[in-house]
Amino acid sequence: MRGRPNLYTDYQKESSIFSNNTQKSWFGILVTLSVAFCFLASDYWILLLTTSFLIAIAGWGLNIVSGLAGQINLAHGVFIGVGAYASAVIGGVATSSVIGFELDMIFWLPLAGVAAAIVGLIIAPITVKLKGLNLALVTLALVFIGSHLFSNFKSVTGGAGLGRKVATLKLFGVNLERGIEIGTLYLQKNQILYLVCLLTCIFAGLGVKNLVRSKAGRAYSAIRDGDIAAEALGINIFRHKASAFALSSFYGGISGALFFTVSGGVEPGTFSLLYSITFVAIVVIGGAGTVLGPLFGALFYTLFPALIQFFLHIFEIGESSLPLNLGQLERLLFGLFIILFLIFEPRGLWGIWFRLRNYFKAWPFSY
Amino acid sequence: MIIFLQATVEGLSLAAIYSLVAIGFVLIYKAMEVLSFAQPALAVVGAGIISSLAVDRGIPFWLALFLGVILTGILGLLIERTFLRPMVGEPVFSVAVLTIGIDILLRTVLDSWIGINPKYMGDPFPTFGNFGAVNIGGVNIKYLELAALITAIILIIILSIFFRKSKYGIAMRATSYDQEAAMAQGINVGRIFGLVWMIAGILAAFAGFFITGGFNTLSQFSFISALRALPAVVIGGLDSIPGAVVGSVIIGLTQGYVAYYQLTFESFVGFSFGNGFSVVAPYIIMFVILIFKPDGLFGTEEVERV
Amino acid sequence: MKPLRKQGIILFTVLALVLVACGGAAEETVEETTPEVVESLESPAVTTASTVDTGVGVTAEACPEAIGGIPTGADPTKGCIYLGLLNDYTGPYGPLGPALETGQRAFWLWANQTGGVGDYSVAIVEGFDTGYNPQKHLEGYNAQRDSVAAIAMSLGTPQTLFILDNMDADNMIAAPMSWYSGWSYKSVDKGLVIEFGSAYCADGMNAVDWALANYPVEVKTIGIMGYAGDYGGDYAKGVTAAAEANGLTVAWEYIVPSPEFDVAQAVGLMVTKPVDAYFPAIGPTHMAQVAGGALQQGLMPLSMMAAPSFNDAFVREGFALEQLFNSGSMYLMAFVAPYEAETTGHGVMRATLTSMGIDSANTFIVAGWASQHHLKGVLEAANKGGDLSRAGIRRAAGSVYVDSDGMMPTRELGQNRADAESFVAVPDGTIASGVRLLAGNYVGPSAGGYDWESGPCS
Amino acid sequence: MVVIESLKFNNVTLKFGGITALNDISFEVKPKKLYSIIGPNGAGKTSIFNCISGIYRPTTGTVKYGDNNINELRPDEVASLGIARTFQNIELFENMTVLDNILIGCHRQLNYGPISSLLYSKKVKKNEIQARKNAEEIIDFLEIEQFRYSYIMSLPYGVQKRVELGRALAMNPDMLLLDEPAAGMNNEETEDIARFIIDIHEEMKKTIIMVDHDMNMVMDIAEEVMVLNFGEKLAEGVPAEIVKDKKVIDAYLGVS
Repeated sequence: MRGRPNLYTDYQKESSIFSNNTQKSWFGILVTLSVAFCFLASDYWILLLTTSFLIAIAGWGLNIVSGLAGQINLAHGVFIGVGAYASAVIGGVATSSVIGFELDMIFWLPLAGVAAAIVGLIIAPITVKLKGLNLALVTLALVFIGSHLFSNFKSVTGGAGLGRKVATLKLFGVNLERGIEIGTLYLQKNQILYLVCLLTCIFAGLGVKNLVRSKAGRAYSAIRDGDIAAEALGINIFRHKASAFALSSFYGGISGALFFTVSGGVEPGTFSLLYSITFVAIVVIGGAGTVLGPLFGALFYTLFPALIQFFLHIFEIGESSLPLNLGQLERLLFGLFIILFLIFEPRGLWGIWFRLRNYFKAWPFSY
Repeated sequence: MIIFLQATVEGLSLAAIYSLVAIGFVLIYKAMEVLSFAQPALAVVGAGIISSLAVDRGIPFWLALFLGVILTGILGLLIERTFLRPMVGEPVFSVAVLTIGIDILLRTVLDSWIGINPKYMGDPFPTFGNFGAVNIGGVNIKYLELAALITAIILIIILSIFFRKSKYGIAMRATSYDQEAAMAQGINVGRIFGLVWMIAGILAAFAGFFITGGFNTLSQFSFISALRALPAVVIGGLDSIPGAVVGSVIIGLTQGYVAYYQLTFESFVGFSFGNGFSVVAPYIIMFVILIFKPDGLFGTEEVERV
Repeated sequence: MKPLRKQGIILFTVLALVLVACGGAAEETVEETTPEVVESLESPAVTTASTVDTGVGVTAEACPEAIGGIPTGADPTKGCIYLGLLNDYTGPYGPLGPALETGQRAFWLWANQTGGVGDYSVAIVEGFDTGYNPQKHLEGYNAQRDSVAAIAMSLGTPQTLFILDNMDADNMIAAPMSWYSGWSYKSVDKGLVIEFGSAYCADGMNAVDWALANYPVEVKTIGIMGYAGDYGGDYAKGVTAAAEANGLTVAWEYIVPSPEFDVAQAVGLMVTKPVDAYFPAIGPTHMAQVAGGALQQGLMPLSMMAAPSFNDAFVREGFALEQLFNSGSMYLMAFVAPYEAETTGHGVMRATLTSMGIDSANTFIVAGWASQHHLKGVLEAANKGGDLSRAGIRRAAGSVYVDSDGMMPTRELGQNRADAESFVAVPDGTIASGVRLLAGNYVGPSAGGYDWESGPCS
Repeated sequence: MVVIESLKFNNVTLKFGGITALNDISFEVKPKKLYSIIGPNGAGKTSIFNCISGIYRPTTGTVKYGDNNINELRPDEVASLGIARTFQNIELFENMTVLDNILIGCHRQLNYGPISSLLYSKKVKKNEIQARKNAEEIIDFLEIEQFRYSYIMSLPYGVQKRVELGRALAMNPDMLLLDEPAAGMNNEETEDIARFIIDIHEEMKKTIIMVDHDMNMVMDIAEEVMVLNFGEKLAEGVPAEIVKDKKVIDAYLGVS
């Protein structure tokens, strides 16, 4: 049966995540390599990949509401912030200025997602009434209102310019702040975080895949492609838009909780308009509406600064000879990539990958 | 009372600035159904060009202002030609995100030029008499504010004459009404799109100058002021020019009154809206208005067709 | 079995296998990260030892010849002590950050050329841009903590407070670039912050006292504006205390975090509630906008600026507000005597800068230079005590006499007492540094009568 | 099995601003009938469908399905009563495959929420496989096997029309509203569609309301016909009577 990609022997196979053994083994190899990575790579690369995983989770979240359900959301960063602060309050240490309950990670991680989802549901009655650009603009307002609240809700956020520490890394009652020894194995905090993020990322990814291969995901896509037809097929638009927002926020909240645990602290100024827009751009560059797109986008976003440095090194271009500094160069190229992908490959990196894969599937017989 | 008038003057001058940016938004939206997030970037780029000509190159200010405005208009035209033209017929969301990309592009280049020290416009306003202000019955009106008000009024008048009388203006109105019918009438729609972006660029450059003129200076954060025109447009309705003006007045006055009265009011009611409230107040107003009127105060309602 | 559950089991199995397989490789990291916590901060450190223990950030290899485009002046035959640098290149102090850094690098160039610290030269690593943001500050700290012995500069009060717990766990000491009164008290800084110069709180008191004694116009009503949690709060406390003592009316206090400072609102306050004098403790960009905005409303009250509010560019030709800052209504509290001052330390600094081809008399270069004197004293004490590990350096900082060649008063670190000797200056475009010293080591009646052993002001 | 209901329009008037799209329309469609509405363009045929499926609200009058006042329901609630429809200008989900489109039609029969979707529980799996089987039956019935995995945009018009019919069938409705099922088709395709409609009506025993202006096909297969012109009801009756009706002939000749 191998080599005939669209031939399924039964319906269960067809609807499963990996329709053949080749895909399954590739996934296994990739997971194994990812786990091994944290023992082989330097702290720098571990941090970079950890960040990629978390951005991918947030990207998937945005992809559910924007890519699948077609509802433009420019305020994803606010939901990430809600998750970050929920986890900081539940898992963080109380000080004279901020509250914190120092609970275990098994509480703060899921609750961060739930808190963000609840906020998503609270604003749902407003967001589901609007479509297209008006929705985009309301979410834009949310960004400003959200960051205003973050800045002023001092007992939770510490206040603008001051910030607060986030949740402590404590799992099943074991404090992992200083790393952990399991037998002869010693894991540093950053390695633990890497593995936690990797695991969360895998589950988040599988969740999205599950979504698109079942009822809710199909309903979201239907709303995106034609809301009138979708309604005529018995899809409750209100409920599905709201659930898309809630799921999206849930992902954002989870990502936010872990993201700021990695950086150690969170300051309200982080959740600016640019922050939210970055996620929109990541989803667009990766491939909106696709399962793997946000992961590609996240990897691209975190790795391309390293790539730029690599190229500068290869062509022996000194940083000082550039008209822009590195940070600006990155931003410039980022902007350019958004434009180029939208014009030339609206399906983003996923589109490129898709074509490459099809090419190699048929290799060496080109059509 | 004088303080109230002072706050009103400040608010109206902000309104004038916002309306310049807002009209640009509306023109582009009416013609192409594109929401351009690049408008604030065009405004600060305009200011940057003026500053670089007038201060760095030593060109007389008025000439620099003229050149800056025209060059920004041409920049708008070029952006439409290179980036927007290939996107005709794509979903609105894609185009909106594309303009975010343009915004990042423009501002990155500008930011690298600005650096960390704020830039001056080299305008004559700060050095006029009493540091650039005239006192009318106790109310201080900065020359810069006065200029912004007058410029906005003149430009709005010129634009309305242009739309009513000139060949291109009428063609633009036709295009915004029905693109295909306009094409059938022999109107070069592509040229109209270019023209719209050019006008939007010119308006933005004026706004950019008034935002950064005088002591306000051009810094990497100046664009946030121009971005506040967005709630103005939304409040008025995306496709209504009078709406844009009314929206701008609402936003400008809100900001002016909040800046002057928030602390007094808070100490009166004993409740704090929080720091930086004057900056979010416009967005809160926009949020509330959109809940009740999803198409803004003056926008046309969309009719669904199956 | 559910596919999800099956996958989960596969995943965990793979995870467990890899963990076991890689167990050996990760072992050597253990000793590095096991923290050594100082048992007692009061334990005597300054003894003379023949061998020197070293730790993180101290290498036997020589320092690089240049870092950040400035030569280190390192002796190639000596080892190297690396210092971290948490600077602001893009935030509100972006305009000043590079000048501070130049001063610091120049200081170590001179120190290395004149013998370094024992068998070591000292080099500051590439600066990390914190954008004056606590979160990025912590990220920068985490990026540098494994390669430095101490931190040459941690810019900003809230930022430094934000990383204090981590510094405590790592035994990392830091020279601040902030004059928060808390730095002088172990209850706040855990003996980790090597303060220098007078605290903002003392500056605030001295600013009020000096203005009342020396300003020709009578001051009755005052306003205070500043960055909350930052020097604004500390300065405001000092100003309020002195105002109370002198019976002044505080018409308004506009103390907000730096990212939320709204110029329109600040100017609005000055218009709606005019004052005779105001005490700004904000950043230079906001300072110019507030002063200019007030002036456009026809207001020119006395302004007693906290040091970070001023930038010498304000009095340079071509700046639109040059006349205002030269008008005699603006004064500032300086952290150290300006560039031209006649002390041994200033002389050495001028000579070193000239030899480096730097002819700028920027106040922040002076501040950067001055900030390293006390840190050098601590490193020397640690070296003398035979322990250049971070724990040793921390112990040394607990009790040590430091001297700055006359730039600042000689003092003993580790005492729970803040410095109260301020410098009062007036902007002056005719002087290279842009400021003219009006009073050095000034202690007004309010600061003089204050109980500095009672703890931090805010 | 739900009892199949009849559909009743009681004096329905629909106005947009000054324009009257439907003027005092009343008719009844009995269960399991093949009812057809014809009339020239702009006669208000699609407006009737939009009033049934809840997209438009009648200005006055009521629409009843059995005892339900469906003019007060949202489109998805109408669909839940077992009323499916197709659209005049094909409203398929273009970025999806034929199979996915038909599976979306099965939405109503899948009984689980978004969280189950995310976790893909055992129940979801069972449901999905059942839905897939149903979809395959419809694909079989409409003879579109070779297009199963094709994206909609790549398909010819005639096939798209068939897919849309399939999507409506996937809802397993009691009543099917077909909006110009044969529009834009050649003779052969029209015959195919006619055959499918007859099969659906006779084998699956579904009530069908069909809108079209292809008189020949309507007269061939419809059991009852209503003729509309400019929002007014011109005539109603069996096809044989309608073709002889003078008003109808006038209206049709007058327009076309």
